Amino acid sequence: MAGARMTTAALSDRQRSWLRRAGPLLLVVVLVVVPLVFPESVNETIARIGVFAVAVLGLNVVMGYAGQVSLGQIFFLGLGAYVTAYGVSNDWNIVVVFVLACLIPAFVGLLVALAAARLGGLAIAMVTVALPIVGVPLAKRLSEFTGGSQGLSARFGDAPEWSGLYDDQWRLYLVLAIGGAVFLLTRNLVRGKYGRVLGIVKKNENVASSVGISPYRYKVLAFTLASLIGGVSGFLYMLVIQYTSPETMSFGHSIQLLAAMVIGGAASIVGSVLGGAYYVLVPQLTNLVDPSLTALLQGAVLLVVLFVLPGGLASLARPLGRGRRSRARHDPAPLITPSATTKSGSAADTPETERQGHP
Amino acid sequence: SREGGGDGATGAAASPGITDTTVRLGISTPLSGSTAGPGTCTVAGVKAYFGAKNAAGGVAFGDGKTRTVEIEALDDGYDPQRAKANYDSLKDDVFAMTAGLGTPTNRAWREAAIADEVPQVLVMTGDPLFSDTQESPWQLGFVPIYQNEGEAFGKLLVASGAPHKVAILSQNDDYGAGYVEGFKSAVEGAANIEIVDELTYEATDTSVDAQITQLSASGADVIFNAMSLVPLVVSALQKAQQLNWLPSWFLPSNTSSPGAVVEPGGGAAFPGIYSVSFAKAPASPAFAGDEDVQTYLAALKEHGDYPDAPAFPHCQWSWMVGATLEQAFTTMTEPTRDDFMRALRSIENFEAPLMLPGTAVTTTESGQPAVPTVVVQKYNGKGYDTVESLG
Amino acid sequence: MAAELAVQDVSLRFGGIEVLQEVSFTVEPGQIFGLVGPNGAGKTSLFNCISGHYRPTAGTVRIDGTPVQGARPATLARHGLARTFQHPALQLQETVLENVLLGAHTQLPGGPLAWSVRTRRTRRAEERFRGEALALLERNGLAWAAHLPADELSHGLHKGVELCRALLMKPRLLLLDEPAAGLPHTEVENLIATVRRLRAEDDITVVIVEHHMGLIAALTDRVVVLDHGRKLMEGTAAQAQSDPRVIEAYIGKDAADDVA
Amino acid sequence: MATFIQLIVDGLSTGSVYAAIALALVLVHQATGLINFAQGGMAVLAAYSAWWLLSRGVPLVLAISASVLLSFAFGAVVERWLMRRFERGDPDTAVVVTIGLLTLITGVCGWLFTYNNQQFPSLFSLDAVTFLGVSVSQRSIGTTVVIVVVMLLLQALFAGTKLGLALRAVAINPQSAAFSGLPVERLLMVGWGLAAALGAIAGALVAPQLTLTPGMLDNALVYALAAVILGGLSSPIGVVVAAWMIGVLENLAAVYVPLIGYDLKVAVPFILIFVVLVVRPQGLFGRKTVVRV
Amino acid sequence: MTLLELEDVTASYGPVQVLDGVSLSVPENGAVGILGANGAGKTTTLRAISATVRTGGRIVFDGEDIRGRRPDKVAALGIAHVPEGRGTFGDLTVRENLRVGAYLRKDRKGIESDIEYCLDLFPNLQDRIRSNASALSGGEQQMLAVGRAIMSKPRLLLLDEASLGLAPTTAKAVYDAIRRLRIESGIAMVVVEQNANLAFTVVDSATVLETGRSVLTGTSAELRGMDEIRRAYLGG
Ligand SMILES: Nc1ncnc2c1ncn2[C@@H]1O[C@H](COP(=O)(O)OP(=O)(O)OP(=O)(O)O)[C@@H](O)[C@H]1O
Ligand SMILES: Nc1ncnc2c1ncn2[C@@H]1O[C@H](COP(=O)(O)OP(=O)(O)OP(=O)(O)O)[C@@H](O)[C@H]1O
Ligand SMILES: [Mg+2]
Ligand SMILES: [Mg+2]
Repeated sequence: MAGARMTTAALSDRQRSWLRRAGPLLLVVVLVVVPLVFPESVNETIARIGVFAVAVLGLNVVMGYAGQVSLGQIFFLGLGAYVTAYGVSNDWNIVVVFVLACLIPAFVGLLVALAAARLGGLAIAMVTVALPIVGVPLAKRLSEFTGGSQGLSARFGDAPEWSGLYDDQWRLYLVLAIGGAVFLLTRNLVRGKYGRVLGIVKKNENVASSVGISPYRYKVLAFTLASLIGGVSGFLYMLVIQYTSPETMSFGHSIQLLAAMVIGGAASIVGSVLGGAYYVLVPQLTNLVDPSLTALLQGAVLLVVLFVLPGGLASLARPLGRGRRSRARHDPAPLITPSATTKSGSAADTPETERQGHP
Repeated sequence: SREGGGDGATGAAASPGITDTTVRLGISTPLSGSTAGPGTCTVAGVKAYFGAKNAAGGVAFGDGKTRTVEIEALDDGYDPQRAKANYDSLKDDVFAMTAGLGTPTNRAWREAAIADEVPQVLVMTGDPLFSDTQESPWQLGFVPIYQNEGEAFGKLLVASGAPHKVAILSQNDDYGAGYVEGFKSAVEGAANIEIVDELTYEATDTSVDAQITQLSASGADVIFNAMSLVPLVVSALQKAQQLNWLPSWFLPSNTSSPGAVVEPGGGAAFPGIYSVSFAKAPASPAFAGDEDVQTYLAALKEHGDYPDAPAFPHCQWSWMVGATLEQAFTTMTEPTRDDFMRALRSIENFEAPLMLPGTAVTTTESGQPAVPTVVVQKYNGKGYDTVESLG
Repeated sequence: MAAELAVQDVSLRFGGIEVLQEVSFTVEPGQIFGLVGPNGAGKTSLFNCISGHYRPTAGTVRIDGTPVQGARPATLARHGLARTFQHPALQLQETVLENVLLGAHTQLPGGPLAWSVRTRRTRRAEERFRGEALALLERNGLAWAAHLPADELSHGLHKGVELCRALLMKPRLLLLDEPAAGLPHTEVENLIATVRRLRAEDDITVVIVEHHMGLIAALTDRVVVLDHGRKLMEGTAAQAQSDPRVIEAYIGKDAADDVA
Repeated sequence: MATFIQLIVDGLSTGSVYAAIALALVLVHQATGLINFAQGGMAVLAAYSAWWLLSRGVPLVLAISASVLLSFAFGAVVERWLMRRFERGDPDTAVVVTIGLLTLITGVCGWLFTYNNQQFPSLFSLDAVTFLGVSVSQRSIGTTVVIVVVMLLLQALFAGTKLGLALRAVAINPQSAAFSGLPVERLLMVGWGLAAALGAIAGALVAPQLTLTPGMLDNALVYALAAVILGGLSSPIGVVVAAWMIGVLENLAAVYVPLIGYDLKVAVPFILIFVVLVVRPQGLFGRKTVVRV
Repeated sequence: MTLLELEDVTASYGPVQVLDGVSLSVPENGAVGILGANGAGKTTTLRAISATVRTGGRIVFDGEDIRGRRPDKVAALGIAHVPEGRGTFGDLTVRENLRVGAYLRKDRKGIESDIEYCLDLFPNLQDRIRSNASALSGGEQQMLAVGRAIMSKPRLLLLDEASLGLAPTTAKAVYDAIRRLRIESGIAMVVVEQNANLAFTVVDSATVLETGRSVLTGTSAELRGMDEIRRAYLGG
């Protein structure tokens, strides 16, 4: 049986390495082609998905991976959007605007985290709830920066002449480039060292600290990163929607982001994309079915999806991986009868064949 | 938009959304969430109006063709982002966007509409920006800008000559601010008016008891109450009675419905409940026999799939929007968005159905929405009567 | 180089409960030290005071002379203190290997940025420690389980995984809380061998809490017996096992007779 | 001075609205260990069912009682056919499911009863009782009294009774509970049922004030959550006190702290939470949970 | 007559089958031990009986096949399972934990007196009666788990390493108590125990599991006699 196990392992290894090489290439090609082939409205939808995929990704970092319930993510999107709108309308250099749209939310996030991370579980949730809830009236009060409840419009990112592209194509490229970069970096981060750190901070702080991880520090880190990514999504929001107002960061949207994250799949990179798609497409879908039943349909869809896939849409991919893995088996030295091992051998193989049946 | 100029520019060639037999109109408005009530009305009215027209064969356009009018209404849940999405998905197959409720949700795609040269007209926001022809060539607001409503009541107050102490409670957004601004501009420098206290509340608050308590202490005999949320207005009226503070009360046009607000609030207890309006209130016995109202209510049931009695004035307003659009259609000589805007902007003193005497649709003056004027009304225990003076 | 641990008059109370009362002892560098005593005597709590998970209400804990009571556990871990838990705490969904790799955290170079761009350095380090982790698992007879999710391992094996996690930290001071609990006799003997090898090969100080007197006797140079938070006696395992107070409070008179 | 006291009284009656929902949240949390965002939605549904019965001419008290019973059944059904699937899994998922449930219920109410405001008669008259310059409506008094009673009942349930103990045990460790022969699944259903019934009472209490709409309790829910966290998840008394604190301090801050004012008064509960929980992580009255190493 | 009968029971976690044919028979008032290496399937066997793992084969208790019933229904038949590791209710006090154990009992007085019984069986618990179970030491929690099982006055007691983390004296006390329970209240039991010496003080027969199946069954005397058993489990 040992032999059998090795071959299956080797096989899946080969497949994996093949995917590892071909996968990204394929993805890049697709991303390059997509904006060129689709009509304007589709491109705009994809761009919008990109915006919220990034927002969900941020939420995933702090909540999915680090396990700190955050109901405030939309606030950082809003903040990023406001910073962008303000910068653009005072025509600052766009690169500067982008950097600020990342750093200012990150900094605010850091401050909040320094305080919030002292609290545990649900308390953090409540402190983060405060962000959108206080953020909306605050935005109204700071009307000289935010345009009050009438909001700010800012149009930028039109296609430059040389590109020969339509605006929507150009913007989509920008979204894909920036969003793609954020996704790639985050993906790398949540593997290896920091993935393990966030995982253990989520599950067991005592163990974390016993191996030299300061839970507080990494909670703050996760929260700050989430805010930064939120800021990026805010920048993209402004690029695509070109308007922001206090309603942008209303509490309800924060809740919907949370739902989108779980629907897509918590602690999953692919899940973040799926979550973004969910956030954008479901309202459009319900509008197709019956605009007057939005809430009813949205609720139904959410419940059905989770009922079928409690692990979120991303789990569609996962079980295959798990099911296929052949089960290594502990063969202790024969204590009683030598025959025991041979028995155990067959014993381990039976489920093997079984498993082929239902992966 | 990829069309860049938009094919409206090329003249005779028909714009998207219009054929020789049909024209499609788009609406993005809140049909879910906290503003779903009025939002639903903004659709029901237009639907009812053109539903009835279509049933009667359609609308006769200025170019001699008769077209049926199709309405494509989408829900934006008062979310700017979704409003923009709705616009994006509609702009290429509707002739014009109209009747949508909400300031941020309309602002979210205003610039895009200008860039794409898509009409965004007769929208339900008192935000002056939409009535500024320079800033917003492709826009036109319908309802009086908030300032006008506040101003009208202010004028009345000043005219009364008697000294008044005024307390102000307004919603903390452009809506409340607009009302207050208008009111203040009217009472500016008037000797007999003193504003003794001014407070705000958030649209998300569950109660304004504290505000009313604080204002009651100000000894005001008039409260200028710019609130857009029915429940809060009701509880405000009730609270004031409990504190037995009984000032004359001003309510905005969209939260003064006799049935939904004043009666439950026990409005009869106050010396006077004033509001501004330009539409006949179906609930008011004064108009019980009015055949405008009759046809309207019938159509609302039959074509607007809105069975109950309209709970928000927005239903009446969007009915008028329908009428105003028709008015524009009849003078439209080319099936283009440009010509439509021209036609729409050249309406004068059009007395749309349900309009109160003394009000009319006039689209020719810049800086003003389609309905520039309102009349002040006083609650009479069942409905409202127009009044020239206080008391 | 192995650490010296000095516990001095450490007391700990929770509300009314006196968990530890003026406990003192010193563990020489390189010693294998036993900590025994009845249930609720305060052994694990004492571990927690040393590893920084609890803050003693009084007294000092010194590692190589520097007082560490009240220091954060993470800090101590970075200074070469490793421990296992009485109730193994693993990432049940993660593979055994990932669990063990947690032990490498402090030795992995590079900050978030470096890891998100996957610099050569970080990839190299990750590879290297994977190798080390696998080697450790091999040594402890768990290589076969390296790629299984931890929740597919039986309870008794979790102890082994935790030990590997602690060892990957390359500690100078290692605290083991009941490492033999739930192991059958043969496995206990393997464990004894492992710890002996540990002491022989890498120079390290080990403190063991254990109820398995066989293991204590076989491994420890010295033992402290705790009872109701107080130090009952200190000496060699043999002395402890023959000390009437210890037999009375802990081992039980006829414990020997049971062993058939 | 009169104003000051009046503001406090107003705060208390607003706080009672939050408390009503908060109690239901506590009940569910004690019985299933999760936060039920749909709690408010279920209360609204109950209120609508009572309202519907009223419109069919059923007397108020009967209508409310009926809605309470219906809600109990509804809660149990929701647990059995929906939440059951998520109880063992990731709590975040379960919470999101309750969010979905909230959305669904809101949608259904909007669909069946429209988004218009419906008047809901009160058990208590609106007439104000006035003493030393402070006036408070009988409705607020009545509401508060009912809430205090419910609070004491809950406290008793969890502190003293076998059922309360069983509910908590199941929430803490379903498997061991099963090993001790506790009918885990039935208890979970009972827990949800009770919470829903309690929610129905809450709905009937606050509907007259907020006027019935599908989203009636959306804003109150946030305050209720705040009260729950502030008061301590395990303590009915705690959350009610917390809710009152929030209501009162909010008003006072709005009036007497210019920097805050009416627009930012919503920040008060959160500031409160932060200050309190840094000192007492378990909340004002919460039982401290030890996490052993 | 036999109280519990396992006829080649199989069990699996998800796709992973870990028991392939375990047979076992516990007479009324009898005590059977299960020995085996880590991962042999001892815990799973007990889980199979208390219906907390997917199973195949026949599990007959008191004449009826109970396989596939819900855990609480099985417990209601009088089968008490002391699970491996922490089986306590962390946020309940020691006393509350014990009361939960007695959930199925109606006799108030009996319950109170049994609580007292548990408390002087485990003096540690007496001292900590008011504190949350989660605060207890490992051993104290183990005591509490055993205590809770005793509180339910079961007909069949499933002990999964009841001595885990117990000091020698305490472990012995527990097993003495269990032996007494057998004699006084005629409780039957299945005992999983790494400390075989201890196990053999109560069980009259035992079965040895290896990689998910019984490879050897015999009376205590026989087994104690075998060198392999000595070598592997008794350290003799
Ligand atoms: N949740 C699970 N998923 C998959 N396999 C499991 C799971 N739990 C246990 N196993 C496997 O089932 C087999 C038997 O486990 P079990 O816990 O019954 O062993 P055990 O005899 O109790 O060992 P120990 O003495 O360590 O408690 C082991 O090989 C283990 O790997
Ligand atoms: N965080 C805490 N809160 C309250 N009491 C505690 C806490 N930690 C430990 N105790 C108490 O301190 C005493 C000692 O606990 P500790 O875990 O140190 O015992 P131990 O010697 O490890 O026992 P065992 O051999 O059973 O593990 C116990 O009575 C326990 O209840
Ligand atoms: Mg211990
Ligand atoms: Mg086991």
